[in-house]
Amino acid sequence: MHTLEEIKNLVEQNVPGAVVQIVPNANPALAGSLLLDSKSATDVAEYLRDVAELKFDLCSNVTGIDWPSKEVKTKIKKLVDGVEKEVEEITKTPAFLEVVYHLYSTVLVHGPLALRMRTIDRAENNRVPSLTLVWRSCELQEREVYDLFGVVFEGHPDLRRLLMWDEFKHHPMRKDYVPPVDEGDAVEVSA
Amino acid sequence: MNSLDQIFVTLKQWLLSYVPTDFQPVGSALLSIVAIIAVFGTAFALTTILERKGLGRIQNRPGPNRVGPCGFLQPMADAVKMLTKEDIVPYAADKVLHYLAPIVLTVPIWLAFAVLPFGRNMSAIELDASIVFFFAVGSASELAVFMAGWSSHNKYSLIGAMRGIAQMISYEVPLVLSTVPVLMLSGTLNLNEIVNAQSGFSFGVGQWNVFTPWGAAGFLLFMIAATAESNRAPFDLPEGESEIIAGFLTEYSGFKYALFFLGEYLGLFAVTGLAVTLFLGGWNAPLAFLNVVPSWLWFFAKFGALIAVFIWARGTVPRLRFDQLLNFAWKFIVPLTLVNIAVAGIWYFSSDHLAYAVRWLICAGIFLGFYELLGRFLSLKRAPRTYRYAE
Amino acid sequence: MSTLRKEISNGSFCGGIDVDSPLRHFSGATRTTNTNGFAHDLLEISMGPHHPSTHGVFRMDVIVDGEEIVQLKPVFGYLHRNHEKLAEKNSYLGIIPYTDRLDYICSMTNNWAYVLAVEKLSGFQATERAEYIRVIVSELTRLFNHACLVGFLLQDMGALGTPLMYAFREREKILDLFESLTGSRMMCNYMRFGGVRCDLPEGWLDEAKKVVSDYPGFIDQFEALITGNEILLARSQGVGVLSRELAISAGVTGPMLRASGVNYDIRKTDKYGIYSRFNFRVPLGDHGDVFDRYMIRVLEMRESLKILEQALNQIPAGPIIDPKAKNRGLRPKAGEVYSRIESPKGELGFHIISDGSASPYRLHIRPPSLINLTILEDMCLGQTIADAVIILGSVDIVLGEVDR
Amino acid sequence: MKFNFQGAGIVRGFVETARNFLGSYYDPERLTTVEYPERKLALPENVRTVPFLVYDHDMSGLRCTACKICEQECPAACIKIIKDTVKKSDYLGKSQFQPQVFDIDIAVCMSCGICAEVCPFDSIKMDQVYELATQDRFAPLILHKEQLGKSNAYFHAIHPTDAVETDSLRDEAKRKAETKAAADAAAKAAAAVKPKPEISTTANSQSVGTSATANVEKAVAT
Repeated sequence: MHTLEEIKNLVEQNVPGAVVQIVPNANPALAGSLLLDSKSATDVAEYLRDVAELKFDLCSNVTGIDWPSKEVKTKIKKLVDGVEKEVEEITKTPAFLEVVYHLYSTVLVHGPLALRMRTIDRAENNRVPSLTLVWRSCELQEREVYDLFGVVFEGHPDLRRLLMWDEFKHHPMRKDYVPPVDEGDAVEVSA
Repeated sequence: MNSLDQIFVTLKQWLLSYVPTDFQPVGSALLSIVAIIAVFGTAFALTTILERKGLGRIQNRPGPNRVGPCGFLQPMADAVKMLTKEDIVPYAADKVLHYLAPIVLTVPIWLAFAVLPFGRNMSAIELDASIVFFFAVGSASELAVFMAGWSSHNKYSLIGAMRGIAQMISYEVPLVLSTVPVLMLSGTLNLNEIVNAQSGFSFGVGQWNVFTPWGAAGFLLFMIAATAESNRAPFDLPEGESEIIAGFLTEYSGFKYALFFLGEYLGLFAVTGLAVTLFLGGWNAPLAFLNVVPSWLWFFAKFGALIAVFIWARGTVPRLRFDQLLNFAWKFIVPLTLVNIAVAGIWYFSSDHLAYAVRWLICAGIFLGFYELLGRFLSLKRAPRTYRYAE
Repeated sequence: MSTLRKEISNGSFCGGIDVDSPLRHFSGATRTTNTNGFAHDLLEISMGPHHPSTHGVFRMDVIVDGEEIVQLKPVFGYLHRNHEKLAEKNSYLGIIPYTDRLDYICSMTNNWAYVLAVEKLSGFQATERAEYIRVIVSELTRLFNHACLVGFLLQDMGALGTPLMYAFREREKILDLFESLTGSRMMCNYMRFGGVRCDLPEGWLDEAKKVVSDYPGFIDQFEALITGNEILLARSQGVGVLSRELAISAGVTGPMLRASGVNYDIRKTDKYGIYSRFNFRVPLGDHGDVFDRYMIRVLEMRESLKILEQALNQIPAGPIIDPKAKNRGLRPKAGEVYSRIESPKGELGFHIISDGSASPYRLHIRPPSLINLTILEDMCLGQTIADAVIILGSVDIVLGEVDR
Repeated sequence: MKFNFQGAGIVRGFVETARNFLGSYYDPERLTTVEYPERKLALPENVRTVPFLVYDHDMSGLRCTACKICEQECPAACIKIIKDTVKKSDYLGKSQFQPQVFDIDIAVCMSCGICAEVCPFDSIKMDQVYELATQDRFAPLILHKEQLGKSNAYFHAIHPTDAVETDSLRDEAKRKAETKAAADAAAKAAAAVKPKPEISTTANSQSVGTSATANVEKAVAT
């Protein structure tokens, strides 16, 4: 199994226009992942699937993740009225939706390699390219991510809701989703 | 012995003696109808419970055993349930046909019992072409199945009806063809005479048709065709509960459903009775010294045994697919019935020239050879499979 | 067939309903022309969600030409509870009983998959004895899952429950073992981070050994009942063929993938737990049809028995749970993990993202049942309704896992 | 490989079902089902259905201290606890709260047993009753403290191993607490020999009392 850096270099050398970033994992349980950009994602995916030394032919898992904007307090040193002081500065992290693909190889028996793709934001720019045409196994899983997170997969042949019904308006796995209160079933536990 | 054997005949004559002469034909018919309905109605109730118990035992469970002693009142409970259930007719159904279908199924089936000889001198009517009559009334069930499926206005019902009609028509052919050797060798279309032709004993064993090679083969082919004709597993495609819910019965409930149920079982009883009559010596005893037992008991013993075989098959084999079912009928059963007719001819004409055993072996050999070759030819695509292992 | 399918997906077949057609009142009936040039109608049938052989509340929207399937769209979600959202509100420990209810037939393997993921995330290691217990209960789970599956498959084929009842008879014995071990027959909730919840009761190993030694008898009996049956062969051979390439591309895993001839068993490739210590083989099929899937499961049962015999004889004494492993109030280090095991249905994976708090930031389950359904339509096209039912049966789905 | 004629597989199937049919009459191993309401199978010791609360002697000896750990940990959130306003002395002589309200909605409970697992006071345990059907789906399925409370003897009857273990642990803790209390009392007596004049006696005894409980708590913790 190649390291992430090796895979990154391989991809960048062989796929024209590929922009790949390594996203480290804070936990030693799993190596980091490769962040693909929307333009070259399908090319990179095809390369990873087909190239003889990698042969990631099994896309095992597709996960959607919601990263709403969070307020992060950082302490920085600043000159206030000529005196250096520690000041808390509140910065907002960018809000986006993320899709993670876990790849394995049945031929070379290695893996997992995690690929990530991120949308620009959580509202209108919620598009990423679909990898269904590269790995068929993404078909239902991308539909699920679309359904539960609202990520629109461009190029998906059949992008419909999977688990929720078609008329459902929201995306229930988003962190800011508020489930409706079913008044008919509300029962007071204590008597 | 004779009195016990003829007890029902005597009883009927005794009852008729109180009827004015002019009304005696009508009275005789009514008495026969009452007797048949009573006997086979009871047989229906008994079969349902015994079938469920038998299937249960095959599947290692006790079966219904709660209602009455050992569960034998279960049919009563079922009947009460069926009769008190709401009769639901789909809104868009063709109501007239929906109503008529169970009747069309059940009524003609009763007619078929009229020609079956249940014992010595015990057939309701004496018809010279009784077997033709039997098949004629038996074919009415196709119509009923289609009426039910069509009128229900349900896609599953429709598919079930289409399957049913294709299946029943296909299996009508081998059903009739497999009886041809019997008719050839006994030289009559009269069921009573066919039974009489099997009444002799050789070496103390009854001369039943099933003990001849063509008879044994014909019996098996007839049984297979009869299973399909009565929509029993493994040929229960029109109902195919795992595929099309309940087929043409999907939209039936309550009493109408019970009537369908009754009709199907009566159809089964009728063909089983015919199988007993044609191949198993009818009401004749199997061994000469067993002649003391009343003839009608023999008939019902054989009848019960055959019903048990149907139940056994239902508990054992999976269902065929529709195209396979038709292929099986037209490519396998029908050719074999034709071969069987030829075998019967050989049997008939070799009787003067060859010893019994030699004749038997030749005829059986011809049939089994065809059976094996045809079977192999049809399953050529199916090579035996082996499986690899990875360490 | 392919042109017709294209027409349907383009929607050009719609609207051609003939008013004179006797089928006009069937809303789904649509008119088309077959290869012989005869005009006839297509019928849209909704199989499910309450159909006898969809194994739960699963629906297939089928368009049939006669009995031949020209389009099949699976419809999911009737059993959707959003388990993943529930997990975000629960503690790491509190998620374990929910995993029981994913694939509610095989709670033990679900437990293991989840517990293994959390152990990787927080750096725990199960004790030696616990590892053996995990292998034993998981292989027992595999045994009865496969037995039930072939039973259900034959039930779908119309064998009126006889094979199913025999399978259930054996399953009962294993469930009794689970009951005396964990207190529950199906919802075991047995594994914990760093080990298992409670030790084997007295005499349990002997009972397990007895069940394992009796099991081959059951498989033999089952095979005598049905494997050589000509009707089964005719029904299942060449039906629902799944090619090797499509199987890999579609992410099909488990016995289904191996029936298509791909040597990929996570017990062998990932060597999770202590599977590398056991001597067993991976059966592979060559045709990828329903019969191969049936046979692979039967053969896998025999291999599982080998693992069980070894594990039951080698199991060491010792603690069942690592005292350093924290269960209540666990806050794993931030980061993500993807961990998977070979569940009886296929690859069961858990993708957990921890933000260092007491409940996961995101927990995603990779359900083998759902992903194995991706190619359901591909396998069913051109087959009949009766085939669709057994193809679905051979996929081995549990709706608790499909819809989560 | 034995010779297979056409239809041999079907014939073998028939033989197998016939064997099972006959076998079900003489081999009780084959008939796995039991006639349920008349005959009930003995439950293994580990069987768990819904939780119950253990008390010693009577309801006032309820072991539960309303610490709410189970309420917190319950994955299905089906436990509701309201603390009583007054403390009572528990078996260690330590004063503890008891629950005023302890409700479990067994319609929601999924019998996972996590409450019993996390309970530090051996108070909540898993019951083995399984005939829990009611005619109403709300109120009768919410079990209150009175229905939940069951005696230690009952606990012994259904989970003997666990109960014996629990009792020995509790006895141990009690013994420790008693020796500790005795030691404290001795220390107190020793201290009382040289009373400090500036502290009033009532205040003194109170403060000693609290320190004794604090010591007992420590003893339990260690």
